[in-house]
Amino acid sequence: MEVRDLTLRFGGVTALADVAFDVGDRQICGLVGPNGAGKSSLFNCVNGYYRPSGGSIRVGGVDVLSVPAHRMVRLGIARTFQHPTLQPDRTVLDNVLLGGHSTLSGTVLSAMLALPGERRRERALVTRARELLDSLGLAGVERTSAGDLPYGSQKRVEIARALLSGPRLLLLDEPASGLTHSEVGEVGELISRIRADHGLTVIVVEHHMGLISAVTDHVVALVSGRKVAEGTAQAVQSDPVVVSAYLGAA
Amino acid sequence: ACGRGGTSSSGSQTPGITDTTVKIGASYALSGPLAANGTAAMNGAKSYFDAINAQGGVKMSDGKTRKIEVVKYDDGYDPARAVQNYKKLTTQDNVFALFQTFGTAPNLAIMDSANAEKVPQLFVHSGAAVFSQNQQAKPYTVGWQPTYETEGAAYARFLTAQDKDVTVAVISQNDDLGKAFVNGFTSGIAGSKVKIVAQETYQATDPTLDSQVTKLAASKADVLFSAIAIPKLTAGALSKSAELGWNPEHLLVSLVSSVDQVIKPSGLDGSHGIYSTAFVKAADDQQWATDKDVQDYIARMKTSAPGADPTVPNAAWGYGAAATLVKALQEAKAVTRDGLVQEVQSLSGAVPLLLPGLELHASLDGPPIKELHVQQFKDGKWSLVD
Amino acid sequence: MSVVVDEPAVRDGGGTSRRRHGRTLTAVALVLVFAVFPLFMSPFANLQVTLILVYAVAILGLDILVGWTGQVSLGQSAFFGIGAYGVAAGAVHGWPVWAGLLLGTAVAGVVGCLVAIPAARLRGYALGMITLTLPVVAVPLAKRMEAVTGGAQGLNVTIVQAPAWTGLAADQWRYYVVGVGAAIVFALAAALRRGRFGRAFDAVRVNEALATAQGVHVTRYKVLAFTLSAVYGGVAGVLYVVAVQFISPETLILTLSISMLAGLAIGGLRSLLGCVLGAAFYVVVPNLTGSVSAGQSYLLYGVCLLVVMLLMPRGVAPALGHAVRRVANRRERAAASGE
Amino acid sequence: MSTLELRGVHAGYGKAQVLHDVSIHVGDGSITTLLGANGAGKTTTLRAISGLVRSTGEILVDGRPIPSAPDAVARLGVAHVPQGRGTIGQLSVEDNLKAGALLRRDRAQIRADLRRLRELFPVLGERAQSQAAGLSGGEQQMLAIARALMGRPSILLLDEPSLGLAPLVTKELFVLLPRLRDEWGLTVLVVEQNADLALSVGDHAVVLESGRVVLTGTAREVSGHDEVRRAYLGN
Amino acid sequence: MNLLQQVLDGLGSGSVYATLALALVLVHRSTGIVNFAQGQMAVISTYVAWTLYDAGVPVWGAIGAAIVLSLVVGALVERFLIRRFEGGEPLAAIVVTVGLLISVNGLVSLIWGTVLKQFPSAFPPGGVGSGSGGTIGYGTLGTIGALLVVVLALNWLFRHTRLGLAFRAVAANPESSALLGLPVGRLLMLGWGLAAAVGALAGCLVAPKLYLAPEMMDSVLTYALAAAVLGGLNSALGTVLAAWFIGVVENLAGTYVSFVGGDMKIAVPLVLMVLILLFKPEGVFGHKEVRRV
Ligand SMILES: Nc1ncnc2c1ncn2[C@@H]1O[C@H](COP(=O)(O)OP(=O)(O)OP(=O)(O)O)[C@@H](O)[C@H]1O
Ligand SMILES: Nc1ncnc2c1ncn2[C@@H]1O[C@H](COP(=O)(O)OP(=O)(O)OP(=O)(O)O)[C@@H](O)[C@H]1O
Ligand SMILES: [Mg+2]
Ligand SMILES: [Mg+2]
Repeated sequence: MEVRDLTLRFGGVTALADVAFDVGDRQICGLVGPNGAGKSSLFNCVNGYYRPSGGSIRVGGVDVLSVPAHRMVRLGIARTFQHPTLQPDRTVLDNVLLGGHSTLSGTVLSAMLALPGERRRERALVTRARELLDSLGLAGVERTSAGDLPYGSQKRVEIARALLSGPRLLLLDEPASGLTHSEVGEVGELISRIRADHGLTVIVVEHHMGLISAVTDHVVALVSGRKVAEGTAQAVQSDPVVVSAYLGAA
Repeated sequence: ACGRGGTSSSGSQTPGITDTTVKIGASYALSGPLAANGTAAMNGAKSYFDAINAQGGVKMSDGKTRKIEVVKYDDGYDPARAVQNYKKLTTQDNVFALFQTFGTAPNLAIMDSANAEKVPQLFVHSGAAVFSQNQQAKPYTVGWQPTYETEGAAYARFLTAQDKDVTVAVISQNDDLGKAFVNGFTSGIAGSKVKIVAQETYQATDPTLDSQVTKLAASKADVLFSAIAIPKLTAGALSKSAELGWNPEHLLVSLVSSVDQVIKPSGLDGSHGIYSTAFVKAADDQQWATDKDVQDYIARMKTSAPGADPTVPNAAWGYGAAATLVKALQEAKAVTRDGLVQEVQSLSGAVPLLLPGLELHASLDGPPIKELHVQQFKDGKWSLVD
Repeated sequence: MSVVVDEPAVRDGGGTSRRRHGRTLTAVALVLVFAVFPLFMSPFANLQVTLILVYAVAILGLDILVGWTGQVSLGQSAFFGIGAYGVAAGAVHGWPVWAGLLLGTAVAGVVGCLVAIPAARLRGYALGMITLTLPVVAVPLAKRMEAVTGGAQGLNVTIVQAPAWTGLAADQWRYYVVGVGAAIVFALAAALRRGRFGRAFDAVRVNEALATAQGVHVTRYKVLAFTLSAVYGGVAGVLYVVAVQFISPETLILTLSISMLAGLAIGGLRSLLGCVLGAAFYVVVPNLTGSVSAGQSYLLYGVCLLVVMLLMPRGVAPALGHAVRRVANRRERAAASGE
Repeated sequence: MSTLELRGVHAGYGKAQVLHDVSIHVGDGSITTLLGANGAGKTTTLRAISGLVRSTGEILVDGRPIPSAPDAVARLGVAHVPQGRGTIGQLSVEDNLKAGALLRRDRAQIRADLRRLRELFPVLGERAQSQAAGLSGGEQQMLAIARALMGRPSILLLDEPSLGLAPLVTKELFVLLPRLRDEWGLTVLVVEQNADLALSVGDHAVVLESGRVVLTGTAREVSGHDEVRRAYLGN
Repeated sequence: MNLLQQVLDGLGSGSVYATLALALVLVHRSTGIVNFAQGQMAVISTYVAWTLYDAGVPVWGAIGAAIVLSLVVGALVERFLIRRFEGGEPLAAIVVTVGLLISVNGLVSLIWGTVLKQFPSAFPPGGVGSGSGGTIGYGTLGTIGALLVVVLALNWLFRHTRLGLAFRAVAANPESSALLGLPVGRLLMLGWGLAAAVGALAGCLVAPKLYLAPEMMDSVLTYALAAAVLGGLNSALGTVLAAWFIGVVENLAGTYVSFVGGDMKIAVPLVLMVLILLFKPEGVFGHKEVRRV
């Protein structure tokens, strides 16, 4: 993925200003920065929810800014949300199945007639969803309403949903927020495992520096919409601008 | 019918008849925007039936005297509900005949079934010509009041008789009723000195007719023919014309000729001429103050439907139609549905409340009442002018 | 806190197999009852059930839009009218019923789609207002287009006569025709709801951004829901003419749209059973209240509506489901402790 | 200043029982940290206190049982910053803050508090007229905390205040808490995963596991506990 | 003259729509619900005023008493009926207001009958202007004046008072507001009460023109809804301007576009409204809501 000169404004607020960086294939890239630095906004640009006023984003050579938002999943871009965004009244399994929406084909008519092909594809999807839930430790709650889960579990359901779409690029927005220390460690392992198992590129926004250090190959730091540092987690964490604007002196 | 063992009432000739009662079914708009009319019609009929029952009932040709029992339902002017009421009345309540079912659309919706199942659908409360012009084909459906065309023609006659150049502005409801009034009127003035110079339509759901009246006022016509079927809209149109300083002679259709409901609210005093037509005696017309029919009517309304307004035309029509039904029941040669329908088709003579000179004249191509008289609103009441 | 109204998409075997067995039995029994019902009931009862099914189809269409996709529509009576006029006008010109069905539903679908394309940009009350325009315009339009619609007098037609070999009365035959028609469209909707479309509609309702991120083209799905809803409205209109043999502008009015919304809320959103129960409320309750008092039937109807809503704010079907599940659970627990 | 006490509290959602016999004492002017794994019932505990979930057992503020309606609890001076989004998205940032102070009448003091909170969270001043829904996750969290403080509560319930906050801001917040406690006489019950920080400023700590209290003590005692070190502190 | 008169007539009917629309906006703004029964509640209030007047109370006294009574009744309706549906499916709340509409309509018919009653105008008869230059009745002028007073009062209430802020907070997020200690229940009741009071005033102002009958407000409701949505559902001034716009456009189209005619004139403002909403989905005076994921 390549980001070039990305600029995004809301009225008077500049959320992103000329941001440029690259993420290599199968890399895990960390994105850090103070609140309001533009991290979530960057995700929103990549997956088409916001339309930046300038710059470009290419994923696997495709200019994603010219692609409508709902096509992103088909391009292999999946994301989780900073604030868990589930369908609260649907079961956990249904929530995850939604992630597989773009992998299914079939017309309204074939769905209405419940043609055999339709049903077979659906069954296959359910099987895969169950496997994912299993691997994320959610097997026990697949029939619980998603809204009844505690915060931390909801974040994992989001990851399962994103994975079911079979992405090549996974955007994780604060996956570890609200987790205990040991749970954060588990999420770290999970991210590494996902990369290994599914062979994907991951960008992760996180304020939890321990996690960033543990899993990322590469970190980009944003402050007020501008890139201020880039490099290994170590390097970025010792960058003076990052320290003064974001981490605070230890 | 399969599995039904012939219990179905269709084809049976004497359902609803016992030695002491005759059961009649009715479906009215008792809710919705036409509730006022439907309720009035119902009350008018009820007051007559109550009086007959108080006298013991109707003596029929088999020598038995029967009380009249009316089963009535609300259809809210929804054809689907009218059809349900029809089915309920004919197959569950097993009524002898339908009476005074209310309004054009509900009656149309049940007309075919009634004729197929040979259920008399008598004296429908609508002036639409479809219910009476072709009784050869639909013998079981019979109208009662003069058709809207007839009424429109009556206004035309009134204007052409003056043999003067008269300009007319017309406003009508955008449905069969409005159209029929206007058609009757237009054919009536054909070739005369009466000319229509402006024409407007409205929807029954319009809150006011200010815009239409303003537009018509620009024509400065001598006469405003208001084929408006809703009392409050007629009242509003009258007062709007006055507010605009346009004072034509007003022709109001009989449906909305109530003094209390229309003329008083409009604030007009009739000094510029307000006309309408009538075929029954108006309860608030002083010349009938000593008329036995009218006195009875007012008294019976007071007993049967206290609080109801006897000056609403629908109530008087309901009363008259009820009287017509009682007359037909009395005179029917056979106490069967067909016997009743046969009698209805040859009915003649007087019924209470009809204006002097008017009588029932049954025929196969029109309702039993075929004429109306023009009346003028003067000194706070109606009086006949022709 | 939240009650799952929908059945879970997938149920696994094991402990629930007894329950599933019971469900199949119930279904078979229900179908049987439905099949023999008209043979033993009065024409009035048959007409009522027929009309319930007619309105149930229209309400189901509304559910696709309101319940599944979360849009509000006050326009369903217009689509109902289009379907009805389609088949009635066709019949007047001597067309067979299926041609009228195709015409009516196709026109309803096209109009629905045309309205939906701009309307999909809106949500909530603004969308409701746009759809409000439909019946308000449709009524005078139907009165004007006399050549097609028969004007204010409407169209009387005689269609769907019982073939002689059946030996059935008209009301019985119409019951079966409408029953089969309704069963088909209900089955189609049920299948649609179970799979990816059902999930996508739900996602659009709950959170458009979420839906988009999962690859759901929100606008397209809204238009789709609107179109389907209109088509169902049209089918219901066709069935209406089969049942009533008459259509006039009085049927298109806004009040019917509102009544259908009420039926939907009463029956319960996102429930097929709810659509039928809502329709039953709309058809049966006025008749009952009318029998209690012709003059006050409207007042009583309104009071019934309020009482049912107060007792079951999420609708009758979810409340029933809740009750059934409680009983079943209790029985299972009793059985388990007995073993 | 106030005390908060839970005695044998049970609470749950429908059939699901979540809290079992929870007893917690939050002393006058203390900062108590509530720790627990994902799903342990921390949020439910706070919701029970502020009346958002029904509970049995006793919940006492200054020794008196709390009323059952959430708004009545709030009027006793209990402010609750919920987990996740606690702002009113349709209102502007400024209106959110003003709404926090709606029950107060001391205008001058309100203005002073507003200034103070804006110093702490400058973005709330910069974006005063923006609709709250447009703020970033962390900015909304700041707004939620600031809004609760605008009510000058005597008891503050914080559900994972650091959620989505940058490390620097989190640190500042935890420096502020003891100061506000002293200046404004706050009593604080805070759920926090950033246990290190929370325990360093807190006086007392309670550990919840599957809806049961498994450990209570002073912050120091609890942070010395092996299990706690492993699960919550990572050393 | 015709043009001017049509415009004046349009303002007159627009004012009728606006009075009801204001009550709708008030409920929406303070509780987030659109109340289909608003018009019907106004009708029953007007009947109460009529009954008092009929018993000899002066017009303004009767209207005042009806307004006060409506305030109380509106609050009670919220407390015992609507309360159960707040925060649930929006459809359920809408349908409950429909049930209320039907019940109140039935109740009015039961108590006062279905025939229409004459409601006295609170303003002198006659008007300004002449038949040739366009006239406008004192009744219409009075209604417009009352409208403006209500608009100013509402604007002041919502923009500049603490109560207004509390209303807005509760409508937007009742749970959050409760955590701030706002007496959510009482605010919701007050919102409904105020709306019912404005509705009562609306009913009494328009009754002399529309004539008092159980269904008096039915036909106005469509227009009022259109005006409220076009005005953005939250802006009192926007609503009144939208209502006038609808009234005037409808009349001009009915008069000067021959295809439209009197029977279809209602279609014109509605179609225009649809077009406007397409370009400004939040309504002309509404402001865009920021959405985030
Ligand atoms: N829809 C929007 N409308 C207005 N402003 C917005 C919108 N979305 C983002 N912003 C602004 O853009 C800036 C960047 O926001 P963004 O959500 O990207 O921050 P972030 O880096 O994710 O912060 P955090 O760590 O707090 O989540 C913020 O100042 C925010 O207020
Ligand atoms: N609305 C609800 N309905 C049913 N169960 C619920 C609901 N909310 C929470 N629960 C259940 O209650 C338990 C405790 O949840 P709670 O939110 O209190 O946990 P928590 O300790 O705050 O977790 P987290 O750290 O993830 O926020 C969980 O098992 C959860 O599934
Ligand atoms: Mg963010
Ligand atoms: Mg929690």
